[in-house]
Amino acid sequence: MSVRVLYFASFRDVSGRQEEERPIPPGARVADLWRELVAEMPGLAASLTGSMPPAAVNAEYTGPETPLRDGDEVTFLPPVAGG
Amino acid sequence: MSVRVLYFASFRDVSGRQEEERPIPPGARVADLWRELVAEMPGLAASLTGSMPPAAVNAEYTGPETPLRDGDEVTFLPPVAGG
Amino acid sequence: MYLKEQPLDVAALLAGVRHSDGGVCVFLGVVRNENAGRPTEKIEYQAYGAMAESEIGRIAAGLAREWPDTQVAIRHRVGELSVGEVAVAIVASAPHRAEAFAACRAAIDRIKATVPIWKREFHPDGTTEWLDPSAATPSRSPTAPLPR
Amino acid sequence: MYLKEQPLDVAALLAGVRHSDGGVCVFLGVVRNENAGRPTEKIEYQAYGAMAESEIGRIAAGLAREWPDTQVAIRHRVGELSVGEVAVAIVASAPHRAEAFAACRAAIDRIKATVPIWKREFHPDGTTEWLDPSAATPSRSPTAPLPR
Repeated sequence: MSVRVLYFASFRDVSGRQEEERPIPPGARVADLWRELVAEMPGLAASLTGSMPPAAVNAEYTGPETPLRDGDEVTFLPPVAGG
Repeated sequence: MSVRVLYFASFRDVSGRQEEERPIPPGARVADLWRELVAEMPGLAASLTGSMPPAAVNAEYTGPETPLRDGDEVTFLPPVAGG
Repeated sequence: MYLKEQPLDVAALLAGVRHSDGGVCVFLGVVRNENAGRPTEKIEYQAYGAMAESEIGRIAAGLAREWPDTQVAIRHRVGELSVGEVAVAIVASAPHRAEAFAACRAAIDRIKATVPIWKREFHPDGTTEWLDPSAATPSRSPTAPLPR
Repeated sequence: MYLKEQPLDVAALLAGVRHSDGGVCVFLGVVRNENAGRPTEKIEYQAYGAMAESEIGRIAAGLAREWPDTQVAIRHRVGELSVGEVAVAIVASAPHRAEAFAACRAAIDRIKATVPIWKREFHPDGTTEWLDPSAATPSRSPTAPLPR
């Protein structure tokens, strides 16, 4: 089981990648994936105010408890600044 | 002693004129002129809510008690509708 | 000169926005094809020119006092306008958007309230009327149909 | 498509205003020549394209529910923009101005709050930073000067 993780803006700079496939254990939730990423790349959490940035699964905002499914596209969003 | 009276919009339609010279007695005020005009042209007061429409002397808003001077340009304003 | 007899050039007003301004709020008053349920064929804007210029100038000066970081450009059309033409154009720009919106809204509200400009609606049936924004419905002025 | 890689065509958006609409409120977000006291040379807008499209669509649908008489057009630029270029254009039109102003303001506020678009400022000294509107001052990201 795996998900595709997309990185944007400062998270792309910190991770050095635009996207990656990532294996996940059965039952993993969005917050579990975030903790895993931060463990590997502590810079992701550098400018964070809360415990986890806003997250999207398959291009829709979702919460930290959302279960991940095989093939999901997951994104953690640094502070947006459109307009 | 006389003033120049300008007519706009519905007041121009009612009076049938764009402007006119009008003799005024010494000491006449804006409200006196309005009463004289309405006496001649009652249609001017037809759609009026107050006793006198807004008035301008020499292209500036002014009140009914303003004294008129020789050569003043006087206008009574139907409801404005710019924009 | 705030009053124009020719079509208003919105692009030219936008070209005047300063490079230090990030928020631009534009208001355009456009001639509608109907009002209060009656179709409109065209509009005539009549102005007391000298007074309208000085009143708009007074409004612009007031805006500059209240929103000193905001630049406001105002143009108002006079004469006969077709449906879809721009009657009034306001471009308010500021470093940030809140001031731009506030100044733009205040500009059009004040223009409508005090500037000596009048608006005659021409209907397809040949009747006309001077609009009275203070009336619940437009005053049916006693003007006869114009020769067409 | 709300996102555009080419310069936004404001005139084309204005041409889409219905003839039944008399009040048109436009907001343009323009690239400023400075931010928080530091000069800006250019801006990069990066978007999570698919999600940004659907989020703007959701915002547009919400505006249509809240202001049913108002037509709102939204375009957002992505890629590299020079100072003075339009980053976002919103055209809200309605029979009367109050709704046009309210819908236009709500549109830009909501776009800034939730649409996944990010903004990188490039300074003349070669440094860059991703803007964090939630920070009091822009976050000084640790990106090194780019080769010029």
